[in-house]
Amino acid sequence: MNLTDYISAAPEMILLVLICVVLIADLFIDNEHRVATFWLSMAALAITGWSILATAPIERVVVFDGSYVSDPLSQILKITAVAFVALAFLYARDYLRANDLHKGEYYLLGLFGLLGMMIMTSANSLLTMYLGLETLALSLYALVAIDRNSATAAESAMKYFVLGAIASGALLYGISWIYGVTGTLKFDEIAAVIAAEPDLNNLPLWFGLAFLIVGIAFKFGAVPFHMWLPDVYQGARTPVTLYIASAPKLAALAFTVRILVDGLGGLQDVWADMIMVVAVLSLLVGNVIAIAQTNIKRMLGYSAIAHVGFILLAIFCGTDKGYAAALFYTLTYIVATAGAFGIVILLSRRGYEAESLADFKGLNERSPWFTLMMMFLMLSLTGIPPFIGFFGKLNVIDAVLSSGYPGLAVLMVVASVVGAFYYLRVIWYMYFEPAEDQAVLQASADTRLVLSLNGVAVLGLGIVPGWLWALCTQIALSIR
Amino acid sequence: MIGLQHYLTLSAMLFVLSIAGIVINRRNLILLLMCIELMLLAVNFNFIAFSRYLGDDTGQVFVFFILTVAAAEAAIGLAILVVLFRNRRSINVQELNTMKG
Amino acid sequence: MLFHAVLFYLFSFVLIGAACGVIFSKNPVHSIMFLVLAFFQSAMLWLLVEAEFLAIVLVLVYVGAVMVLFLFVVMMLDINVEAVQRGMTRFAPVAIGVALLMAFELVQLIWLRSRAGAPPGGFEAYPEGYSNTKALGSVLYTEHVYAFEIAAVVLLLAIVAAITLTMRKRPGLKVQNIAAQVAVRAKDRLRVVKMDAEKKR
Amino acid sequence: MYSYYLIIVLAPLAAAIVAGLFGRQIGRAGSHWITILAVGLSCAFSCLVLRNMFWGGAESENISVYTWAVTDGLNMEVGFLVDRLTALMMAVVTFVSLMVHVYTIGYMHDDPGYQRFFSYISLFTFSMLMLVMSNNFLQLFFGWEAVGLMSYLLIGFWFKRENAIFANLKAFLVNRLGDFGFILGISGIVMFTGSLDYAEVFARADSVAAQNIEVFSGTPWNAMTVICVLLFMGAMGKSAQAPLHVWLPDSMAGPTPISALIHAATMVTAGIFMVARMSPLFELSATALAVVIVIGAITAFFTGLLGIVQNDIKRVIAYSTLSQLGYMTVALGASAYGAAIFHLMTHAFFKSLLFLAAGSVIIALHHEQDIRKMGGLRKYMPITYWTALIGSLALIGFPGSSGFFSKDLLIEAVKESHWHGQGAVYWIAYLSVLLGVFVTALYSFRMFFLVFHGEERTDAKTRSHIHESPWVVTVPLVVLAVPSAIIGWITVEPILFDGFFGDAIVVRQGIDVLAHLKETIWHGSFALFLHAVQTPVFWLAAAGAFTAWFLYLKRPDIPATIKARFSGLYNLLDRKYYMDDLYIKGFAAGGRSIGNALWQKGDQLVIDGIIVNGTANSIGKLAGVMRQIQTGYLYTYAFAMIIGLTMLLSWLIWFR
Amino acid sequence: MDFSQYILSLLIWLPIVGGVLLLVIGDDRDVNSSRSVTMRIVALSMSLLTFLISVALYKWFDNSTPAMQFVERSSWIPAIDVWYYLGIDGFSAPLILLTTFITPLVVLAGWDTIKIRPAQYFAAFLILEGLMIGVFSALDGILFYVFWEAMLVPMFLIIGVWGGERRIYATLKFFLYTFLGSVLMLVSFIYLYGQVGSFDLFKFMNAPLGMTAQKLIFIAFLLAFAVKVPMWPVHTWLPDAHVEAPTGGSVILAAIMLKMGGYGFVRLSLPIVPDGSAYFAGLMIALSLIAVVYISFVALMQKDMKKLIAYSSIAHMGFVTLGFFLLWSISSGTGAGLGMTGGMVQMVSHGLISGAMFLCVGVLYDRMHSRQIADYGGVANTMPKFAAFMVLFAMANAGLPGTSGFVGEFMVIIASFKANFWFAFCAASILVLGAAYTLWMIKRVVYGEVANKNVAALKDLNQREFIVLTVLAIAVLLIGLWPAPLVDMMNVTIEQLLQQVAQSKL
Repeated sequence: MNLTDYISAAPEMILLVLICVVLIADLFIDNEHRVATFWLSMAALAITGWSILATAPIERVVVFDGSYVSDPLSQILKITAVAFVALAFLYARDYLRANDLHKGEYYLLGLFGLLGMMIMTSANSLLTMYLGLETLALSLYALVAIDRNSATAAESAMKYFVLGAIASGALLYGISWIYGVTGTLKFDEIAAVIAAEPDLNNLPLWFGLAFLIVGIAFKFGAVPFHMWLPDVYQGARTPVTLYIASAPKLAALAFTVRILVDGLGGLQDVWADMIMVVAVLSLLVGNVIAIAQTNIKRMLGYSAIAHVGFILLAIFCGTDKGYAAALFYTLTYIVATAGAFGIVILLSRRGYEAESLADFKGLNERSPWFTLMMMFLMLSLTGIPPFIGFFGKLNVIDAVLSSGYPGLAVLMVVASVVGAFYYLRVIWYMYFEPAEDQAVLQASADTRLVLSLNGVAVLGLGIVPGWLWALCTQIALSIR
Repeated sequence: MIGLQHYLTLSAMLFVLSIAGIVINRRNLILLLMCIELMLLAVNFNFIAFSRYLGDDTGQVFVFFILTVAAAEAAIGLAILVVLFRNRRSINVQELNTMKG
Repeated sequence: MLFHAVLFYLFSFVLIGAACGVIFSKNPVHSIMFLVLAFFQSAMLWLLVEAEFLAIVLVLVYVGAVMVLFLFVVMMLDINVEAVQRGMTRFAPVAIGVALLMAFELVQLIWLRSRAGAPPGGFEAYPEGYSNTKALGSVLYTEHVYAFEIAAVVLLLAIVAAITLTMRKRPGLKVQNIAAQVAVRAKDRLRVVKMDAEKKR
Repeated sequence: MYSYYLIIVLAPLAAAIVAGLFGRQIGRAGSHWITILAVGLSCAFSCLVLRNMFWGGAESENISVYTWAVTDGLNMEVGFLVDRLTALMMAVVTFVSLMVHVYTIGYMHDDPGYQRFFSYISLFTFSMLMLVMSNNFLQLFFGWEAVGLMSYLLIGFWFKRENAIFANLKAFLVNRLGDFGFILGISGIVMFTGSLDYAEVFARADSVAAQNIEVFSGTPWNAMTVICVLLFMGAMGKSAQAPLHVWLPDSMAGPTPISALIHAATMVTAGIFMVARMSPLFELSATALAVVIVIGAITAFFTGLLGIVQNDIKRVIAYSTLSQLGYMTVALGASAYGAAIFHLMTHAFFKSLLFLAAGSVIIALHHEQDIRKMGGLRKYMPITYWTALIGSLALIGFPGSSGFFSKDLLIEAVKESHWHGQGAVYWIAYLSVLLGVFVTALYSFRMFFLVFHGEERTDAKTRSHIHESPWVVTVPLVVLAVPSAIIGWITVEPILFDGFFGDAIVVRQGIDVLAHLKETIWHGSFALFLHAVQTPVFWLAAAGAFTAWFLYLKRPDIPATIKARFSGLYNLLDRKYYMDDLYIKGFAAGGRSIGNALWQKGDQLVIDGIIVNGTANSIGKLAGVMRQIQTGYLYTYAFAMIIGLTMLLSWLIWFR
Repeated sequence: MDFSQYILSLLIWLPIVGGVLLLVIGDDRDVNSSRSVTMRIVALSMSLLTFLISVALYKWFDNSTPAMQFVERSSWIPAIDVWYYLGIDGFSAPLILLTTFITPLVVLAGWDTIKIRPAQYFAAFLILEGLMIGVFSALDGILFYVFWEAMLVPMFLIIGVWGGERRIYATLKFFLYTFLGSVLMLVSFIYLYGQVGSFDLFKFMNAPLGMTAQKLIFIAFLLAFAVKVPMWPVHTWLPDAHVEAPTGGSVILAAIMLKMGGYGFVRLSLPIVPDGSAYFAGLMIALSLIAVVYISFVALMQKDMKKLIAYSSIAHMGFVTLGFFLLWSISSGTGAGLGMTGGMVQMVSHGLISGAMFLCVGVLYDRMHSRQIADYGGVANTMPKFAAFMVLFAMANAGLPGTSGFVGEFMVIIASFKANFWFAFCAASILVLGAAYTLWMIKRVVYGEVANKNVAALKDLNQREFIVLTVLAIAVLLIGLWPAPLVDMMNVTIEQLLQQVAQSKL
């Protein structure tokens, strides 16, 4: 226990302190000036972000008796998570204000969730991981239910909660088996034990692994552990959905990489098969069911399931290329999905939740610019070049092919063609249908600006994807 | 001798029972929350058994944290339950299906 | 050691029975009571393996706090027991089948396919003068201090979340402001207005 | 001479463009003057070229104008091969064309599409010249198709008339059927010789004839035979040989001048010209020539029969044209290319004369074409009458007329031909051409008598307006009547027997029937004239003319009796051997129903319905079904997770 | 100024920038307001400027070398060795010229007939133009794919926003069909990348590949290109897309987008997987011939003019694939190159002719709002100028010598005769069938008595339409009468490709 321990973990601590500051400050802010909480939270995020950058280690640092790890992967995930939480806050602000939900708690719970994510990304033991996961999960449960007057929100929160609890029960059960077999909870030690005893009686370990995969798949929302996801995406208020849809995917990625690669890398041939099955199912089920959706949030939920299929397939490869692709894909996917939810938020007005796909009809007449942005986002999600989503898919397919699975690659691309239909349907509604509602979209200047940037980003990143790809590759090389 | 296997078996039975409880129950949500508690209890058994078997205290520390988290979880779960009940006047699992498809 | 075994089986059977009771009893209050029973049995079983600290914590924290919370909620919500008639889902048989399959697999794992060198015997006893509480305490604040801190965060989060979700200010609610009442002065209550005499039309 | 050739070809083109694009600006007179001047220029230069060839002893010239494209070693050029064959054709084409241009001024006088018409016929002249002057197959095909296009446009000139636009479509499509074979033939030539240029191709012809091609695997056919038959398919289309003759009678729906120009004198003889031009190839394949001769014979005789039952004045002449084209084809098949070309030339004169005369009658009767409603026109239209008589006499081969020389010698040539031995082919050919003479005389004079003699069946109102046509109509008649009458006398010897064509036409040694004739029966044109009465041809023609006189002037009631007695035969002829039905109800309707089946069943039902939309719909349905799994009930969700978990565990414990 | 080094980039990006500019200018509800007029003028001048630049490209293009010209190469995504790598040879140059030639005409054709959001309409076309030129000049697999796919988006919008009644069905079908086809190409690219470590097309061409790999890659390429061409039986998107698209959309679709497929075959399939191509050549020829014969029959029965032209496009594009895949059936001497030249010429010519035909139908549609043949009859009476153009283009479509339609067909038929008599037999059937469906339509639409009141009220071509059709007519005739300049552009490139293909990779 020494000072470096604390310096390494400074971002988490700083964030915790700032959360407390916001928490207390919020008590003294009355409803008219609630926006101060927003700015405070943003400031907290800024400081946290700065601290992450400031404490960025050159190499992997493990502190707190092996509980905490700080490495490039955690850095990138943390900084991105901070950015996306900030984005979510920004998009949420006007909406919350318009819908009488503008309470400090949204930001507070969001910050708590961020803390959970940061803990997860830096976890080096199953214990820390579990606690981080719970921190995140509990925040999310509460966030989903934050609109206390909404029956659907409460319903989805309840579903999320119960299923989440089952998943974490399964996860714990798996952890207990891993612990029982290897005698330790720390990833590097687990890896060492597995490496040291290649003929270790494997079945208990495998069973533990299977239970862990349930936890992972649940967190990602992969089939058949995905069922919470559409309901939660739909039931939660849109800013909450935005929050859930973006940053936690990063945490889930960290969760997966830490456990499966850092910890159980030695069992790759076992988990790869399981991950593959789950991923392929996600790909198919997500894309197919999404076609039948009429609610945009629910549709994006199923789309998320399909995209998770891609991420998991990248991880399935078990190569540096695969991890890099997974990271790249996750980063680029959440850019697009956050933007898409941002547009959904933009469309909503006081007392009117623009959730139905039909609400997008004739958007081009109302706001050509944001329609264009939405089209960019949808195309990016579809994987049409030159939007960034394409390069995500490109990398994943590259990884899968170079691991020698051409059949999977074909399956992936065919699934994306199926998936293209429902993204195109959004474009279709926006451009080809007449508007039913002529109201002009209203948003504050900063939201407009950021939303525009978000939309342009999927194009801009697509035009210059090289640096991001290089970064991801570099990070992937540092894993393990 | 009563040893690791016995405890593990007990834990497994509890675990399966709790899962079955969640799946087959369609009465009220509180029961689900209780099943979850039961499930965590099963996990705790596992940890304690392994901890004793390995002679390593970490497992018991883990149980300690699980208890903490479980308490927090229960609090939030019940809070959601209350919110749900206020909106719906019901906590019947059967009626919890406004979102589907 | 036979006594040990007898106790184990006794507690186990009660535990399993209580768990079944939790699941199958119609009245939620009964379920909670069964759950309390299950916790007590667990605590006993933990004591059998010399995990005293956790056994005590389980009773104190769980039975003392969490279960009571459950009870509160059940009472508060005043759930209509009769309204819930059919207790099982349609596919309960399948579900039970799946559960049994899983149980079978786990039992297979534990008894037949587990680590070859696992001694069939019981756990090694702790040495003389060993304090379970002390041992846990010593690692909790050193080795696991980070986790401990996070646990604190989780609890704080639980508070915030629970308050967020359940505390509501009703718009029409009238609340006494004691400080204001005490600090009030006469002139705040009574205002003397000077008026001109009323003019005649 | 190069610039002359260019002017010959381009002058009509330029005139056509001017008259076509700027017709409104230059007016009616402007457009006819410019086109007539251009064609006149062309004609003059063509005659000059011919004169140089004939008397000046000019050598044939093979000139490349420009390179169309070169790729993969295949040189595709546009160029002129001007030899005596070409020169003769050029002169005939431009001369007839010039006459028709002049005639058109009168005939189309009131038509709103006046300028367009002049533009078309001028453009046609250009196309025809490109065809005959070509020195390679590519340009030949260009001209071939271009005259087809002009034919299409001119038949459909009165595009409001349903029969006209039906006829032009039919003409184009039937021609295309022939071209289908033609282009395959050209492809075959390229395959075996690697060149499109006549000279090179002819130089390599022997090597081609030595090769085989397996169209059906296992049965090697002589390459030259295949190529020539395919090329001849083109000729069958263009020169309306059976069974591709069906378009020509219908094409009479177009204005009469073009019937004269295109469908009698020039375009339809392109096929004959082509085969003559390809004589170095055809000579190498006896089989191909046998095909040619048989097709020609069938056409010559059977289409002639049809002429007897027609009542439309132009259709009678059209069937006569078919029959005469058959004659030429027979001559080609007998390797008497010179005879064919000679007949082509005389036919061009007298047939265009007949058409123009018919046109003159038609104008006089205000576009009445039914010969049953004519009669006794002789006294109203003397010039027309006399010129028509000259034309008819030439057609039946009346001794001394141009037709006499060409037809008589043609028949002699067929008779003396040894190419095909004395088998069936020979007899079919010979009997056809011989009996054809009778038939020709019969229908020609039937028409002639019905139109100009006998009772006047025109109605009174029309009759009061009948008068001789204006000079622009009659002058061409007269000008054409002159060569129709006398050209045989001066040209028969040089063309047929003095080796006029030189290298242009190649006939294998030993089967050169014209050379044989020269040795056996040729003693000068006058001698031939004197011997005319000794030939069966004369008597058959006379019998035909007499029959016509008897049936249609003397006893006009008999034809009706015959018609009633032999109604089966009559119907067969009246329905043109049901060939039209075969094409329209068979091929056209068949094609449409195939199209419909492929479209409705193939495209819409199988590919689009089942495969494409079927997949899309089944994915949609699958989505509908799969979303049912998402019941909304918590226990289902949990159950899904448990099943997933159990599956993983089961796989691990038993399958791994 | 020597901008020849950047000419390709200029050609690609100038129209795209122009399109963005148009979006910035935006729409005005008043069609005659100064903003609308400015917008249109910008659109036209951008497309004309692009055309002028491409003329310079033609001037500088060196016919004598098979090497890539105007090469631009700079690193784009170094991590996976992707380059911004442009260059053209005899295959791409004519198609680029075709693209830049057609686009101004399309802009003109939509000048004032587009009433809904014209700025977006023109912007879509300009962006599309840039992307299409990109496809024709990209020499890097990813760059190629990026342009290839991105192209779908503007087209999707063009059909969807400005299309006819069933536009949504048509445009979705178009998009999904082509998307499905091309994703497998992407997989192949990535596989090849795995083999050579770069997306450079030339490295792909030099990659040693086993037979199985070649076959699979060929199938993947085939799907992508066959859908685009389109070949039977993956052609059914085309009639729908053509029919529902606005005139400009149909023109671009027929004139240029279909050429992508043919271009893909010569640029990718043949050189990268020569043995795979050889293995499937028979299949390709069979499919091409089915396209020619089967589709011609189908075209015969169409009641909708656009559909008829669409089917005729499929049949004519059959010649392209036929020409490209004949080379293995031709043992020696002239033929292989002829077929390939024929295919290339046919692409260019079909671009002009089908574009012109669609413009003609568009002219009618703008006046009558019907594409049904049955609604017309005797158009020549009221629109003589139009009728002249229509007949001219119909004749070109029927492959009349002297028009561009003949050149390619002629070469391909000659080459196919060399391969096999029956190939030529089926191919030459287009002479009859093509004339049948085209001229039958002409008969029913153009000729005859005035069919109804609407036809009687038709106005002849206005000046704008006249210019557009005249320009196309000149091009059609020019290529028909003197194809040498076009053919010369690609001769050496084709020779080189033939040598390349002749060397087995096994």
